[in-house]
Amino acid sequence: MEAEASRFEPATFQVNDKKLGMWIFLASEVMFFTGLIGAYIILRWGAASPWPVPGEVLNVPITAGNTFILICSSVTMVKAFAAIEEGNQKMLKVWLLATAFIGASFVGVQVYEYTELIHHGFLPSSGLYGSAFFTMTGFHGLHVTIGVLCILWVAMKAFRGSYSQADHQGVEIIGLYWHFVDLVWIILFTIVYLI
Amino acid sequence: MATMMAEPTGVPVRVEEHPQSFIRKYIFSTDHKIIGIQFLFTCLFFLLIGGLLAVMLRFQLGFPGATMPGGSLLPETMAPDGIILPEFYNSLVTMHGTFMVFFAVMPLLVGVYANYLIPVQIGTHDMAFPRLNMMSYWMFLVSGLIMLSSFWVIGGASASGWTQYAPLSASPEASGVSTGQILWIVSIAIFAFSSLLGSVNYITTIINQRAPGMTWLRLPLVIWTLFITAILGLLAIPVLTAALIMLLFDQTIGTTFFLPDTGGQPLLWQHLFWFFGHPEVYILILPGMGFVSEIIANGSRKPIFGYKSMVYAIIAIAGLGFIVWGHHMFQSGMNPALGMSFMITTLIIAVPSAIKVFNWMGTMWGGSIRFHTPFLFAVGFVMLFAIGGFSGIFMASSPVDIFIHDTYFIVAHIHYVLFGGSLFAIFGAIYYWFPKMFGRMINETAGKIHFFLTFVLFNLVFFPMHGLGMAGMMRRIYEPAQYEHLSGIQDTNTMVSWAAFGLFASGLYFMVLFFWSLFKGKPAPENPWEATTLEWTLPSPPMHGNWKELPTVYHGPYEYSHPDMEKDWLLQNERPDVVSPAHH
Amino acid sequence: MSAEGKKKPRYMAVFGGLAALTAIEVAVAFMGFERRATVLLLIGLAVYKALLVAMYFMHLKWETRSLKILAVAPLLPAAIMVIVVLMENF
Amino acid sequence: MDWSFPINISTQGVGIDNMFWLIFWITGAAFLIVEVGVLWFLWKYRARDGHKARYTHGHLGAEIIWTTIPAVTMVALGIMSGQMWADIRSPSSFPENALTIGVSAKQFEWNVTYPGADRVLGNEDDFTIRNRFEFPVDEPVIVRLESEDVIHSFFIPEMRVKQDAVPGMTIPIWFEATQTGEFQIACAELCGLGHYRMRARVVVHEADAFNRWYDEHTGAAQVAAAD
Ligand code: HEA
Ligand code: HEA
Ligand code: CUA
Ligand SMILES: [Cu+2]
Repeated sequence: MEAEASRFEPATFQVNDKKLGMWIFLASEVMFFTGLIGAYIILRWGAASPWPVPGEVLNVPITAGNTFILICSSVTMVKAFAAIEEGNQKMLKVWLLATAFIGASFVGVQVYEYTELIHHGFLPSSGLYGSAFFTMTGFHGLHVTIGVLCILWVAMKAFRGSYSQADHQGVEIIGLYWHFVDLVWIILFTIVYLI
Repeated sequence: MATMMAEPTGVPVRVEEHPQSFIRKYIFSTDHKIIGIQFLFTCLFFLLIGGLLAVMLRFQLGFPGATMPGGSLLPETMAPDGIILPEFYNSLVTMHGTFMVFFAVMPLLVGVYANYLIPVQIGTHDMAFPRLNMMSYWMFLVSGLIMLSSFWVIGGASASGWTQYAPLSASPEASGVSTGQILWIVSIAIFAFSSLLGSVNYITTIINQRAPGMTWLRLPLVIWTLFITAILGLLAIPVLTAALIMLLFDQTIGTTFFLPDTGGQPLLWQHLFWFFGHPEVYILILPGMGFVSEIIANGSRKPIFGYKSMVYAIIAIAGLGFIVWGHHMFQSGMNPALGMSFMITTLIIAVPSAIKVFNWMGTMWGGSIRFHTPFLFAVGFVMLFAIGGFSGIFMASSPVDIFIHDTYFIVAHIHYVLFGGSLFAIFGAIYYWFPKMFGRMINETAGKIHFFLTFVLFNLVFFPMHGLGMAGMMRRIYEPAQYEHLSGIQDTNTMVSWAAFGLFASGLYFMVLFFWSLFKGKPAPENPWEATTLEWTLPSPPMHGNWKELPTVYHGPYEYSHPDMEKDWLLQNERPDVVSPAHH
Repeated sequence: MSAEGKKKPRYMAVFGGLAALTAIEVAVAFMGFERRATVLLLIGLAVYKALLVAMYFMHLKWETRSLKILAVAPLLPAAIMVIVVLMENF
Repeated sequence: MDWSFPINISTQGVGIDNMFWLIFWITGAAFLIVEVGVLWFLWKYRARDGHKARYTHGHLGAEIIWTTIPAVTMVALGIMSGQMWADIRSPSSFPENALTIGVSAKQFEWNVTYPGADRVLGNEDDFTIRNRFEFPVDEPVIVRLESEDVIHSFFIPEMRVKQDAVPGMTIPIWFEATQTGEFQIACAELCGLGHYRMRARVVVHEADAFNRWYDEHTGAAQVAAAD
């Protein structure tokens, strides 16, 4: 990575390897979620029998709260990034830990939601809606979980003092991933819970 | 000669000089060249497996119900007394397609050559993410071994075709395979992740790590094809992953995405699969086209004809590749109106393909052709890929496809494009870059024998399949002769099978030649083919880190027979005025 | 890529916007508007929220044009896939 | 050795076969250009002493020619094929009042349901025969394809008919035979263990013979009563 400052030609994107790599990875994530969400749209559109009303099956208020939680975690993440941009090591650590904690709470609420639903007899095997609901939100939850682990890893490195005002790509790219996962949730929440 | 050109570029050297342990150097290596070589050996092993499966299924087709020599070594559940069972035949077809597509040809093109060639052709020290690269290899190996192991689980390996059409693939009751089916899905999901890591790496590296002066329109065509291929993989493969997850859940936890009883749509699987599948077949041909462009320019001693239109054609093929997937579904019950649009887009793909074929011919025109082994394979590619492309036109016309869909006409097409195309390109690439990779030459005469054997036997195996398809012989049929309309084809099938055994034997001959050359071949010079791209400025094999000082690039990739020069090739980091200023 | 010359984004304002929009969404969903209007409105709101996240939190607003293109490019094949398959049911 | 189409006994098959041969001649011409061209160049431009390759990066005119000719050919082919496709498959191409027969596939047999005396499919007097599909010559027939388990494909080579039978869907196709005789349905989509032997008898009758056969199955008495 030291080398790239002096490369003169490849100016196409003007971003470093890691950040470019993350954006490219996110492009593939878009296609992955398109596969899942697209399948949901297609199945629902083509369904012969009436589709269950989400509000009657799912607990929308709790999830709306959970959506709010995830948005909060995006803010704390971006705050962490803003902190290290100003060289503020202390706030970097605080905001990172806050993000990991809030992210973990999101997963916690989701687990609670799942247990409740399963308790009420709504399962992955409960027809197309159950299939799609658990697959989509489950894989989103998996992404959040991985994100939390990565943020903890970044936080650990922050405690070791690995980041500085000049060099904090690690914070930036985990942030990109985290916001992307948030973004997917925004779409999922609308499509799965509200429409 | 490279030193003549050296200009201070101010790039810090990243070459690691300190000695590494054997394990770090050859097993858990992060050096792109070692990883490429690891891929090469693994893929050739899987190619051998795929070939072995083909030979077994050809045995059944050539000699239905006969005892297969050595077949008694197989377990009762596959071939009691050496006689292949119908359920085992289905597994053979499925796993043959799977191994060839996912574990032999695709990683041979991308895993081996993207890894090996990208850094040395664009002029950098290594991949952007060497550790991800290593992970990509190990995940690939694991996925391949999982796939292989599925032969030995209860119920045997997956038997629903490499296309895994649901609901057959989603319900163990229907296919009789459960564990093997799950292993298939898991294995391909891991494979998909491995190739995702690869794609991210290749794209980033090509965008960000090009040597000074290596502008987009100076990139060797191999790099262009690998770049576009990586993009195709990046966008197409995740859709397969998503579909695989749904299929896995249908199998295991009771979801019903593809099961019609509760409203699931079997055709949804086909749409998702082919949305991936058609870009996938272009993943399987584009890098081959890159190798061929490279080798044909080299053999003809001419700049590639129409470099820019070659680049546009690559991009056009890839772009169109995303909107033609429905041509696999003309007879699937898909809305006929969609069939119409898919037919038009499919036919249009012939246009950029035509550009490529005719530009290769244009490159040979007026050349001064040297018939080295890689060049022979490249010419073989052009001749055979064209035939495969032509049969594609028949199938693209949806009314004609009504009859030939799911017949051996398709099987002929598959093999003309994938073997006559991709695999010939791969053989060409192996011969061409072997000296660079291993520092030894492959004997030219021995290589040419391999070429002629393969070329002749290939056509004997696969050309008659067009005829079998026209006669109406269906794919994936264990015992065709029981149909009235197929009563007359056994002779052809037997002949094809003999030729297929010969083709496999020519593969074994290549294997011997390969290993013999690895240890006993003549030592290779730096630039044995007198080629022009950057890797030929490096020693054979190149050292760890490739360059002490990065090269500077002055012009396009194929400056052969420059009129101002005595020698007929000009490396990308040479300037004609510096090399031979006083020629006039 | 450090913050030279770029105005500091007002993250808290964006946050407020996102939270408010979420509340509006839930309200819209349960208002009992005409079905089609509800769906269109909800999709519009979701897209707007997604844009906010991408533009401000992911800093797309301050990136080069080519990176912006890279970020939206996959939406094209994604849209093609979903729309074409939806046409099955017409 | 049998390397060509089986006989064609359907009206649609004529167009399909002609289209095949049309593409055969077009691609055949392209085949000759490519293969002969390559071999000729290999001979003509083989390396010889004192001969240097021509230094050229391309020729725009030539490239335009070999882009437009295939483009025009392909669009023409697309329009012709599209027309034919619509004539075979589009909903508006289906003949009215045609005899409608239900075919339901399952591992590994074909169940053929005839509409009974009233010639309307989907009511009481329908009757089903396993692995036997009989219909009259010179009269359009509509087949409503269904499947009970996995995907199968309804293939009668001599009729140039092939259509997947998908569980959960009812897919109509139509065709008209021009010749009587006995043929076979073959299953053309991998459907499991018995895929290779999933076949059924097809009998194309003269109109009278078909009616006689049909009456036998519906019970001639019933028919007489209706008269
Ligand atoms: C490397 C892989 C590869 C490549 C490159 C292609 C290339 C093409 N394929 Fe193929 N295809 C497969 C691999 C590939 N295919 C596989 C594996 C399957 C089977 C999957 C399965 O079911 O298991 C398949 C199946 C398949 C089908 C489905 C058939 C069916 O199941 O009924 C169709 C239908 O349209 C098709 C069409 C085409 C076309 C039009 C091209 C075009 O891109 C070809 C274009 C090239 C040329 C036309 C030649 C060069 C052009 C000229 C020299 C110019 C002059 C030409 C003319 C005037 C015609 N392919
Ligand atoms: C790249 C792809 C590829 C390749 C190379 C091949 C190679 C061969 N294929 Fe196949 N084939 C497919 C892809 C491929 N195939 C696919 C996708 C299908 C569809 C599957 C499905 O329907 O689901 C198919 C289906 C298929 C069928 C149809 C089966 C059926 O429908 O019932 C048949 C039948 O003859 C067949 C035969 C053969 C034969 C005889 C070879 C021979 O060419 C094999 C010759 C042997 C070799 C090429 C290996 C030689 C070994 C080496 C070179 C090793 C060297 C090793 C070292 C140096 C270490 N193949
Ligand atoms: Cu039924 Cu194959
Ligand atoms: Cu295709």
